[in-house]
Amino acid sequence: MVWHLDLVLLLFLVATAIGVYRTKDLLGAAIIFSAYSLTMAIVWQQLSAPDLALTEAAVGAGVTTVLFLITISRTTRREDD
Amino acid sequence: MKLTDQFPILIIEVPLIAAALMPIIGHWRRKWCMPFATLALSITSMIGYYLMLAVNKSGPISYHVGAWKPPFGIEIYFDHIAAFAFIIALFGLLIVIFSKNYAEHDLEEEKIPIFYTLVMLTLTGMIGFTVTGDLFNLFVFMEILSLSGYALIAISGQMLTAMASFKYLLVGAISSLSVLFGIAFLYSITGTLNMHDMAKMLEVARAPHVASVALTLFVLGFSVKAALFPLHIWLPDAHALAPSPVSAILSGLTVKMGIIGMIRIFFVIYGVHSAINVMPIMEILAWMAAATIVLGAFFAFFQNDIKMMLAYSTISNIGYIVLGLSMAPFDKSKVAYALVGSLVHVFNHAMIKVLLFLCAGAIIYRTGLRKLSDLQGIGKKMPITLAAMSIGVISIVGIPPTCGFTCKWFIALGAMEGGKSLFAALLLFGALFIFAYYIKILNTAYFREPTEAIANVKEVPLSMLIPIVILAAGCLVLGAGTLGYVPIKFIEPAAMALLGR
Amino acid sequence: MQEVVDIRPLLAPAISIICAFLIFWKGENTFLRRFFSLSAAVTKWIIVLSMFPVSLKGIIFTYELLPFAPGISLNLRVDALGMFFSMVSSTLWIITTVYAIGYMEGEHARKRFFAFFALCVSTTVGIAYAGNLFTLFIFYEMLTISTYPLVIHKETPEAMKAGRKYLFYTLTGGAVILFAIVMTFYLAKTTTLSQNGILSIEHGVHTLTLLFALFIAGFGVKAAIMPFHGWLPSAMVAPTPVSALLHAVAVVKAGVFGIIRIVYNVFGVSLMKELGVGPILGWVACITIVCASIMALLQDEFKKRLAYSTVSQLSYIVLGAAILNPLGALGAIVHIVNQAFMKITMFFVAGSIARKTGKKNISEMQGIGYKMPITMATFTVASVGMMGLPATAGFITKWYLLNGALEMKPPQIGFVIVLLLSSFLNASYFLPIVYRAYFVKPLDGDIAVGEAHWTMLVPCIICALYIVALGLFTDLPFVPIQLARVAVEQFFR
Amino acid sequence: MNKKVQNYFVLIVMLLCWAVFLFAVAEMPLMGDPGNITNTHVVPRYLEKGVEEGGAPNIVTGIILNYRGYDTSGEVTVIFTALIGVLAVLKRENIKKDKSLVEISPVKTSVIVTTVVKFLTPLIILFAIYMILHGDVSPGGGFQGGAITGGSIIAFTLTFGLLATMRKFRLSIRIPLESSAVLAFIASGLVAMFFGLPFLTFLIPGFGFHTQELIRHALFIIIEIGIGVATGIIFASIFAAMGKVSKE
Amino acid sequence: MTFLSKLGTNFNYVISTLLFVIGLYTIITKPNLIKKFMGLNIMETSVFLAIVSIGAVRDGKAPIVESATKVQYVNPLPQALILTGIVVAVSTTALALSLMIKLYEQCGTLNADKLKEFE
Repeated sequence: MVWHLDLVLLLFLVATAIGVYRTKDLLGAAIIFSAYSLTMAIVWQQLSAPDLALTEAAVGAGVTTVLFLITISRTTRREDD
Repeated sequence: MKLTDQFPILIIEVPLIAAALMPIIGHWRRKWCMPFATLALSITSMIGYYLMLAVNKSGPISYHVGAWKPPFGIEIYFDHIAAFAFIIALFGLLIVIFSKNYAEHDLEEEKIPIFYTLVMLTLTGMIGFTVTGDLFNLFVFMEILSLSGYALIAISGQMLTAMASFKYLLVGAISSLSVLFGIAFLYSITGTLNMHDMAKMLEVARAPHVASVALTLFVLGFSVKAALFPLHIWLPDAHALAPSPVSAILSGLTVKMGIIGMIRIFFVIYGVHSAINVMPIMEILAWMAAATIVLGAFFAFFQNDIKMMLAYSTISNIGYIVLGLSMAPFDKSKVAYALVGSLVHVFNHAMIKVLLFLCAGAIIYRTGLRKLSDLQGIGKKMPITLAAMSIGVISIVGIPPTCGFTCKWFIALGAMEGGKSLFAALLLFGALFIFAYYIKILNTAYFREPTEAIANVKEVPLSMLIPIVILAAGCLVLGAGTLGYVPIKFIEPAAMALLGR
Repeated sequence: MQEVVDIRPLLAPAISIICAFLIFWKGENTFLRRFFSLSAAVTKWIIVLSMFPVSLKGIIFTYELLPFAPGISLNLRVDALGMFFSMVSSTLWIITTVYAIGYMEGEHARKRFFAFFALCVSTTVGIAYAGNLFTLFIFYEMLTISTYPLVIHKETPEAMKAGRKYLFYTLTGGAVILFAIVMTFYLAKTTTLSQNGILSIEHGVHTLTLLFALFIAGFGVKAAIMPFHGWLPSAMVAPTPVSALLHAVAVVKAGVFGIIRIVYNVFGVSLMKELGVGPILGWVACITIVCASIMALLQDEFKKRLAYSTVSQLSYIVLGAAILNPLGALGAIVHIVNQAFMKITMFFVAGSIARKTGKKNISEMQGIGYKMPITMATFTVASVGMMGLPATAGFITKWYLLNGALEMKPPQIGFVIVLLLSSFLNASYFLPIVYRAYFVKPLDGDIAVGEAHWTMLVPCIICALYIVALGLFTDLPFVPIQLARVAVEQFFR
Repeated sequence: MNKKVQNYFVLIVMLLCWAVFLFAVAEMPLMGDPGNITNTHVVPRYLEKGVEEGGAPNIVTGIILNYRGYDTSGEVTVIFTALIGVLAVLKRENIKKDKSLVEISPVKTSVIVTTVVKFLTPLIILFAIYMILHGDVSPGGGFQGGAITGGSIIAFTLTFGLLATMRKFRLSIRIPLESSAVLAFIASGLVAMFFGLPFLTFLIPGFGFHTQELIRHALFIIIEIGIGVATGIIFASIFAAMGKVSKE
Repeated sequence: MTFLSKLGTNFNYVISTLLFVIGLYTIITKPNLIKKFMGLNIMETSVFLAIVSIGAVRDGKAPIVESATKVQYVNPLPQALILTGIVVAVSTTALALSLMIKLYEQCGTLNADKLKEFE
């Protein structure tokens, strides 16, 4: 049943979100964040919104993550400075 | 349909076209940017003027983009409140004229077209925000004006500007999100996005909790944009560190968008007929506004930096406006003094604050100094600018016969009417406090001997003087006389319409 | 009663404003400056004078000026009282200008000084001619603003401090007044002054009492009713013509004038009687009279002493207004002009002495009478007037006030006692100066006569003569007291 | 320690907010219920008439371009604003003065990567073009395609560096392309205005039925291409501006 | 229908509000600006999730009409809105990140507490 899969995915979303919060290494956080976005894309696919799934995959997981990465490489990896 | 029927959309599109073409023009001919922007904005303000007259003559204009009847398409609803678009265009024009010398003087060569593009974009966003009749469209335009605003603050690239801009961005983004979430909640119970349709559906919707939470989210979001007291932290830095023309835009016009958003939410969507009683949140707003007035004035008192002072006075004036809004009477028996007053003050404060920031900009442009203590005797060096500034000061304090007085009179009257004499007193004494710190400006400007730091300062060039003088004249002329009636006469039907009478 | 629309009420203030701008424009040139000031002063005086006989017939001039917002507009209206006040101020303006021209020789920023001087007087006339509370308020605030540069004219830290104090007091008062006006407008739906009050008892006794208190507090600041008198003595740092203007003509008189307006034109006699706030106001005035006189005794600086005497004298007027019967009112109104002339003489004298000998304290003034006999003579006349001895202006006031107090039912013996006591106190703080001036040899022993410059001497003489004239000829057709009688008739119809 | 306490306090406040939200949530119409007002009030028209009115089997595309086309024009304005903002904060990259991170990074890009990217980029761009042109019948559209294009360009830059990539688009071409989306929208809106119709009307009367369809489709394509190209270039430019490192 | 069972049905909203709150918590408590922005992105996506869930219909097909046969589609309008929303989100992020780069060039740190010292 689709709705149960959804349930798992949603809980995974929460897990990744908390992971983003707890990770000290910004690079890791960025990666986790892209995982979060991808999960979100799947959730939207499950909610039968393919356009959004595509967009989120391309933008959320793709471009946003790349932007985060490049910012981190331009500035710093460690969270405390 | 005739061309004049297309005006409601053209007033948004003309500056947008200008913004889109600006980088291209700027890439070929740097010199043409400013004339081009001026041209576009003058066309826009003519359109706005026409629309304003039309609205005044024959009521609100509804324009259906793509010929889709609302709620299926997007409606542009040009009512009396939307007439503020004309003000935005007009003042934008003045500010662009002013910033010619600034841009050549302070910005590096390649940022000039970017500067004008951003100015056009933010004006577009504001105009769209003001005139749109669709809630989600409102959100989109809010994003346009906010993003360009953030960028404009940091454009000079000086130390700390990036920080101020970032602070603003973070808070602003959260506020936009809360607005979006509010839209989501409302959509879920009304199934539409058109404001008027939404108001209709909201009356039949059976979900008080959802509606109240949505209302709270809206109020939070827009209070951040309007810098109401607990949420004003971002404002002083942003408005003080931005380049002066930008501060004029932000402080005179952008902040008003929060107010206009609140007006739309309170009176158009929730409205007088709605099942949700907005009165309690009005009470809270009234107290927040009171705190804003007092604290804004209080902090401004201890500033030495002119622009900081002006920024804080913006906060306290926003307090006036919101106070007036929050005391709008919902029962038919009463006259809507307070509402009229605050609506007029939206316009008046825009004029005064743009004037003041442009004057500050002129001073900084000539002297490079912004500390009050360094500017002793500047009045003897830059007589016209300082005369204009004094007019602005007198009007923002609300001493008759300048335009600042009328709104205070009305808001105080409204407070009396609402049986909140305390607020009336607070308002009047707040004005007093404001004067207490503005008198410092006048003192240093006129009653001190010029220091050698500004020994050879000249009056600013003509392109800066013209806007200043025009605005100063406006402050005087619109304060009294038959012209003084004009804003009130214009706004009264708007207030009546908002209260559903 | 009969009302005529006439442009002259507008012209009178306009003249001085124009003059002010002319001075701003071409003020560096000494001759032009003097020419502008004097010609404007005279023109204005003539205009006012031309209205005098008409308004003596009880006719009221009105002139509708700019409307502001719905319900509030700027309109001018000259009844006998306003006429009276404008007469005083415009007459004294000429004298003060002449004096100032002499006094300000070699001062800095004379352009600014004379410009704001003119502005200040025009606003005073505006207050006199205000047709509604709103107009009154506007001119009242403009007066505050335009006086500020005069007060801080010296630009010394002390002057700045005094200026800040002045602004703080007066602007706070202004805010209170504005609040009260808003309240009035909300209650009565109008602010137009009418001959017997615009408020009525059904607005509720408590509200009205509060309103009255607010108004008195507001105007009391400029009228220097205790405890709102603090700004007055410290504003003494201003140049003498300014303090003369402040104390005798413009500012403080604006305050008491406002109070009279409130009592008679906003509340009206009948309502005041119903509220029963008259005696309370009267007692406040009495306290001020006595306390200020005692304070004056303790001062050694000449101008300070004069300042406190002003505070006490002003309260005579308030007291007269509070007595609420024709005689009291007459006394109050007449005292506006009397006190103006007496006090201005004293300040002129103080200024001349300071300019001539540089002495500011009374203790240094031994034998000043030998040096400047005429000046001190005029001072003597003025102080006699202050004591209220017969054949001087002061006597008239006292006479009417006493009768008024006795005619009250029940007769307020307290007021009578206070009045008598105060004239005793006046004597006790003015006579020592006179004594010291004539009967004590100067320390340095030189008794060479050296009067001040004629521009400063002549005004003193004129004023002194006028004081006597006011005291003697009370029944001639064209003396101010007749106008005062008309005003009183208008109030007590 | 103090900070910890603060954080706990914030946490509690947040949980309270969540509780408040939950109250609203419990009152919201049941999720997935076809009878919800959201599914009965406005939307049915989109679903029933969407194909012939909106002119796209993919209703979402129909809404984006046609019913609520104005939102989309605002959206492209937003991303244009973002680009200009980025350029205002960090200047545009300068081929002579700046390098990209790859060029200064100590690690040498391996041959495998370069080959794969060389091989893949055209395919990705092809896919993007397909998506752009096919947006009205299948998922995807101008924006997604543009994002993918941008991604591919970014990948190319990451591999071969700023110099190699940006020489491929000269500034005088890039700048017009960046604002092409906004301009495309305005242009197609002005077409309607020219015929005296409201802004962004696509079905222009006065022609035969098929001509109308054709014009509408043409306008759609123009807009889609505009959005796609602009989005791609804008992402590339933002990336270039952020990823540049000045030589000194 | 009881509180909890309604929450069970509206589980997506529950999660999305939770994510909203988590994002806000990240923004408030984390000193690092990049982290703050990840939090902001989480907030944004959570709002989008809520809006899409509003449009969801049980076993509804994606709103792409192949045939004239009557089938139950999901609500396309929220999807159209969210498409705009995502663009807005990425634009905000890009601007914010470029500001951070500028900030780091000027101040050498991205820690809000340390940045306070520069004011």
